[in-house]
Amino acid sequence: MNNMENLYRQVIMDHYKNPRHKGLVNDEHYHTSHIKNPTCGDDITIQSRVEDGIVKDIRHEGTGCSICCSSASVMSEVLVGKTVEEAEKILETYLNMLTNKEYDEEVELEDAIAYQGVSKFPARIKCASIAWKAFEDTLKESE
Amino acid sequence: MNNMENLYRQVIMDHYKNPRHKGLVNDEHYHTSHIKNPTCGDDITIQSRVEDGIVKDIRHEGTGCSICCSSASVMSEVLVGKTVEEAEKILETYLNMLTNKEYDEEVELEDAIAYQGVSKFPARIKCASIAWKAFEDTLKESE
Amino acid sequence: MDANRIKQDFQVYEDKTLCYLDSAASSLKPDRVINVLDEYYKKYGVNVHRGVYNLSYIATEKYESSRQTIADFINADFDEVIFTRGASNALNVVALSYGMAHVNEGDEIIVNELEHHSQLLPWQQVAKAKKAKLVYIPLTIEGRITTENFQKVLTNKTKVVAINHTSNVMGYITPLEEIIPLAHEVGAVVSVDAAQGVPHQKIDVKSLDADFLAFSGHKMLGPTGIGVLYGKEALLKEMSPVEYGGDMIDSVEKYESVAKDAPYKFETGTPPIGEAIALGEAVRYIEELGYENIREHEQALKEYTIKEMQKIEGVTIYNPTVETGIIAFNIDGVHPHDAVTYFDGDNICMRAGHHCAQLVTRWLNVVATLRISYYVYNTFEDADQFLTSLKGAVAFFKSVGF
Amino acid sequence: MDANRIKQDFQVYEDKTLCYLDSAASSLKPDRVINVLDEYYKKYGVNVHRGVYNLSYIATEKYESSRQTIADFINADFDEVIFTRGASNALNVVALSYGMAHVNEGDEIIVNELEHHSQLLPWQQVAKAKKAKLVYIPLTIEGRITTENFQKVLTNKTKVVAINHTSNVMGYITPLEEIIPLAHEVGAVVSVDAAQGVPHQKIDVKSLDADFLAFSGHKMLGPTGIGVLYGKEALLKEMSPVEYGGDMIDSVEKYESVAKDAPYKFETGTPPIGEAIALGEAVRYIEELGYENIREHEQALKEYTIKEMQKIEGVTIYNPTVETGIIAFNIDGVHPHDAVTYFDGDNICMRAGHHCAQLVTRWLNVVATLRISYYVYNTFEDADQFLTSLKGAVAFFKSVGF
Ligand SMILES: Cc1ncc(COP(=O)(O)O)c(C=O)c1O
Ligand SMILES: Cc1ncc(COP(=O)(O)O)c(C=O)c1O
Repeated sequence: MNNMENLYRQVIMDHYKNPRHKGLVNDEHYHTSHIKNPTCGDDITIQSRVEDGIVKDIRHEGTGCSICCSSASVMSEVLVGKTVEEAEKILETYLNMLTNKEYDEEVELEDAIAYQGVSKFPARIKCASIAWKAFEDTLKESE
Repeated sequence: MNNMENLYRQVIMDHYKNPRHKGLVNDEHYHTSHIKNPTCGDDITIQSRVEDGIVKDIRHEGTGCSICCSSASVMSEVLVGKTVEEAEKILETYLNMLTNKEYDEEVELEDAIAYQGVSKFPARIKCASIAWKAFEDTLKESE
Repeated sequence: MDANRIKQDFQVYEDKTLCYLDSAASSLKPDRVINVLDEYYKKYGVNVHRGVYNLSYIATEKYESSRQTIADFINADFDEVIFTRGASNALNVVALSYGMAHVNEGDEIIVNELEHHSQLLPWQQVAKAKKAKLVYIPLTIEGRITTENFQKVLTNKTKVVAINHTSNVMGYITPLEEIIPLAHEVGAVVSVDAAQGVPHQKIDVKSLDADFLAFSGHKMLGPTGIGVLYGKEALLKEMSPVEYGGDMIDSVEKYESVAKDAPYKFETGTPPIGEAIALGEAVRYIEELGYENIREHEQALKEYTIKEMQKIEGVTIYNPTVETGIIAFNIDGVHPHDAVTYFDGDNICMRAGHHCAQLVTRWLNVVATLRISYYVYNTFEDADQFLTSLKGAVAFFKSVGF
Repeated sequence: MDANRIKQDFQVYEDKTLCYLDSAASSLKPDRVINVLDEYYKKYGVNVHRGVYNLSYIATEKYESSRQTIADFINADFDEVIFTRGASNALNVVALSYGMAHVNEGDEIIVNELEHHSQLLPWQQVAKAKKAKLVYIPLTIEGRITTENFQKVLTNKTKVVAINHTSNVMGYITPLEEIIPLAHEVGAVVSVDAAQGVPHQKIDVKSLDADFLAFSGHKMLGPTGIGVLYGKEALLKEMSPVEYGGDMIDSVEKYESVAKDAPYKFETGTPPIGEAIALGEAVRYIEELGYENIREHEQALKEYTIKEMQKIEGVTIYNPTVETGIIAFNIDGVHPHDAVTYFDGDNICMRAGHHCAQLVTRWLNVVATLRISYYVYNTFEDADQFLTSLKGAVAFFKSVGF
C-alpha cells in the first residue's frame, strides 16, 4: 500500500496551513524571482533581501500543491538570518538530499529535513525544489 | 543470379531504340495528358485523337527509362486503329497483367505482351504503366 | 467486450497491479502494433518513394497502404489523408495554410473555452496576424457547447469554426451534425479536432461533412510521432504547403518550384514511415474490437464509476452528465498534484493539471483538475481499484490535516 | 573496425545476401536501438511532461535525458536542442521562424545548387515572400563549394547562408570552418544542413560556430519520425514559435498567450517520445564505434571502390575526388532506373534518381544518377559484390542493345 505518511510530515502540513513569510513586498532592496512548473500549475515568486552578507528576509507568494507552498515557507524560516554562504550550503545540501545524491549530513537543515521523504517520490522533487531554486536565482542577482 | 532477360525483351529494346509515333503535334483534335513519376524522373506526355469511336492516332514524348519510353511506343502501335472499346479492354488487360491480377488471356495484347515479365519487378510496374495511364486520361477527356 | 482478455494484448500489463486511467493523454500500445513497428525496422527499414529497389518498394507499399487503411477507416479518399507528426501538427497546418490564406481583417473565427491549446492557439495566432476576431461560443452551465449557443455567435462574417469532437477535459461530445451544416450555410469551413473522438467512436468524415479533421496515433493504440490530417480534396487542392523540401515537390528551378498534389505537398522530407505503418495496424485492431463494443464498454465503466464516486463525500465531479469515458473531478481542499501522488502510490495512473486547456480550467474556477479516462483495456476491477483508492485518499488527506 | 561483426548487430542482415548501399537515404537500424524503442512502448509507453505519476515521470526523464545525450554529442547546451520530425522539418523551422522575421526586401540569401530540396526550397519561399534575392554560389568544375567562390557572392546584404555540411549527391564536405567566420563578419547567420554530416563525423557546433544545424535520426541508425534542430541560445530566445498548441505554452488567456522558452516553444503537442529516446541509443552506439573508426572505414571502402570502378569501361563517376563514402555515377547510355533494377536483382540496394537535389542533377547535365553510400556495416565483401554486379550490368545492358 501507500507510504504517503513519509511525504506529508507534520511540519509540512503545518507550514502549508499556516505559511510564514507569505506575501511580497514592494521594496527595491529585495531581489525577485518567479518560477513556474507548467506541468501541474505550480507558480511561485520568491523575494530575498541580503545585507552585509546576511539573508535578512525572504518573502514568497504563489499557488501550488502542499509540497511546493510549504517548502517556500519552511525555506524562509530556515534561511533568514543565515549568512549567504551558510544559506548556499544548506541549499546545496537540501537539493542533493531531494535528488538522492550524496550530501553532507553534518549540515543542519533544521525543519527542511522534513522533505527527506520527497526523494522517494521522484515526480514530486520538482515541487519541493522550485522555491529553493527561485531563491537561488535571487541570490545570483544580488551578487 | 539476375533474371533480367525476362524484363528486357527484344521487342522492348527495339521500341526503346526506335520509338514509333514519337513527337507531339499541335492539333486541337488531340487530347493531351502529362504524367510524371518524380521517384525516378520519368516524365511522359501522351496525345490521342479519337474519331467515330476509333483511336485514330497516338503521339508520345518524354524522358524516362527504357521500360517507360518503349511502352509508350508499343502502346501506340497496338492501340492505333482499335475502337475505343477494344482499346479500353486491352488497357485493362495490360494493367491487370502488370499487377499480377487475374486477366482475360483471350484479349490479344499483341506486342504489349512483352511486358509480362514486368510483373516480377514490382518496382518497375509504374514505369510500364505510366504511358498507358496517360492514354487513359486522354480517353476520359474525349468522352 | 472482455477487457481482461484485451489486457493480455498489452505487454505493459505484465505488471498486474497497473491501473492505467490516463488514455486521454496517451493510450497504451498493444503488442501487435509494436510488432508491426519492429518488423519495419528489422526487415525492411529503408526509405520510401525515393528508392527503386525491392526493399524500398515494400516500405513504400506498406506506407501507402496504411494511408488507404486510414482513409477507409474514416471514409475519406486516399488523397485526403495527410500523415502528420500528431494532432497538434495537423491543426497547425490547417491554421497556417488555410487560415493564413483565407482569413482577412474583420473576419470572425469561432472557438470556445473547451478547446485544447493545440486547436485554440493556432487560431489565436491567425486572428492576431490577420486582425480577425476570435469569437467564443458561450458554454452552458454544465460546460457544454450547444447548437443554440453556437448559433448565437455564428454570423456572416464567420470564416472558420475551430471545434473539438470530444473535449479532453470534460469528455463532452459536440453536436457537430448540427453545427457543421449551420456553419456551411454562412460559408464557413469547420476544422474538427477529433483527437479524443477517433479512438472511441466511428467517425465518417463524409457524413459528418467536416472540412478538416485531425487526430493522433498515440491516443488510439498507435505509436508516437504520427497523426493524421483529413482535408476535403477541393480545399487541399488550392492550399499551399506549409513546409517545403524533399518529396513534396515535382520540379525545382533555381527561383521557382512546383509542388506535388495533396497529400504529398504537405509531407516534406522522410515521413514517419514505421509510425504510419504501425498506425495502420492500430486501426485494424480497433476495427476488430468494434466501435460499438468499445463505446458500450466505456459507457458502462463510466456510469458505474460516477455512480460510486457520487457516494463518496468530499469529491466534486465536474462533468457528471458526461457521455464518454472521461471523468473530471477533485478531492475537495486537496491540490490535484497532491492527490495524484496518492493514487500513484496505488499504481493508478491519472492526470492532474490543466490538460492543455487552461481556459476551461479557469472556467471551472479551479487551479487544476484530476482526470481519469477509460479505454478498451480497462476493467471493472480497474474501476474498483480506483474507487477504493479514492476513498483512501479522501480519508488520508483529511487525517493529515488538508 | 570490424564491419562483419557490426553486421551482427542488425537483424536485417539475417538475409546474408543483402548488400545495402543506400545509407545516405536512410541507414539500417541496429537491434539495440529497436529494443530501446520497444522498451518504451512495452514498459512505460505513456505521455511526457503532463503526467505526474511514476510511469510518466520515467518517460519524461528518458525523453529529456536523450536531449542531454544529443546536446553533449554535438557540444550544444540542453536548451539548444529541439526535437523535430526530421531534418526537413528542422530546416523549415529556421526559414519560417528566423527567416520570415529577419529577411527583408533587398536582402540576400546565399544558397547553392548542391543543396537538398529541404534546405533550398524553404529559402526560395522566404526569398519570394520577402522579395529578397536568392544568390547561388558558383560551383567549381568538380561541383564543389569553395571558400573562394563563396566570397564572390558574399556581400553586406547577405542575411542568411543556407548550406550543407556534406552533399547528399556528391558527398563533398563544405569548408564550413572558413565559410562560417566570413559570413559572421558581414553579420549573416549560417544554417547548416548536417543530415549527411552527423552520421559520419564529429560535429562540434561550438567550435564550428554554426548558428543553426539540422539532422535526421533515420540516417544515423535511429528511427524515422525524429530529427534535431540545434540553434544558438541567443537566436532561439528571440525567435517566435512556428506551431502553437499544447506543451509549448506557459499561460493562455482568451486573446493572448505566452510561450515557454526554447526548446519547448518549438515542440508543440505530444513529441515523438519513443523516437527521441531511441535516438539517444543510436548516439551511444555511434560513440561506442567511434567517429575516427567510422571515417577511416568509410574512406577505405570508398577508395577501394572508386579505384576498381575506374577500371571498368563504360562507367562514369561524377565525384572521383570525393572525401566521404558517397559515390555518384552512371552506366553510360543506361538510364539509372534501368540500371538499378539490375543491381536489385543481385540484392544490392542503391538509389537512382535526382536524390531530392534536382539542381545539381541538372548541373551534371544528366536526367538522374546512381548513388551508392557506405556506412558502418558495409564490408569489403559488399564492395566486391557491388563491383561484380556493376561489371555484370555493363555487360548485360550492352548485350541487350543499350
Ligand atoms: C543533405 C540532406 N538534407 C536534408 C535531408 C532531409 O532529411 P529528412 O528526409 O530526414 O527530412 C536529406 C535526406 O534526404 C539530406 O540528404
Ligand atoms: C482534444 C485534443 N486535441 C489535441 C491534442 C493534441 O494531440 P497531440 O499531443 O498528439 O498533438 C490532444 C492531446 O493532448 C487532445 O486531447
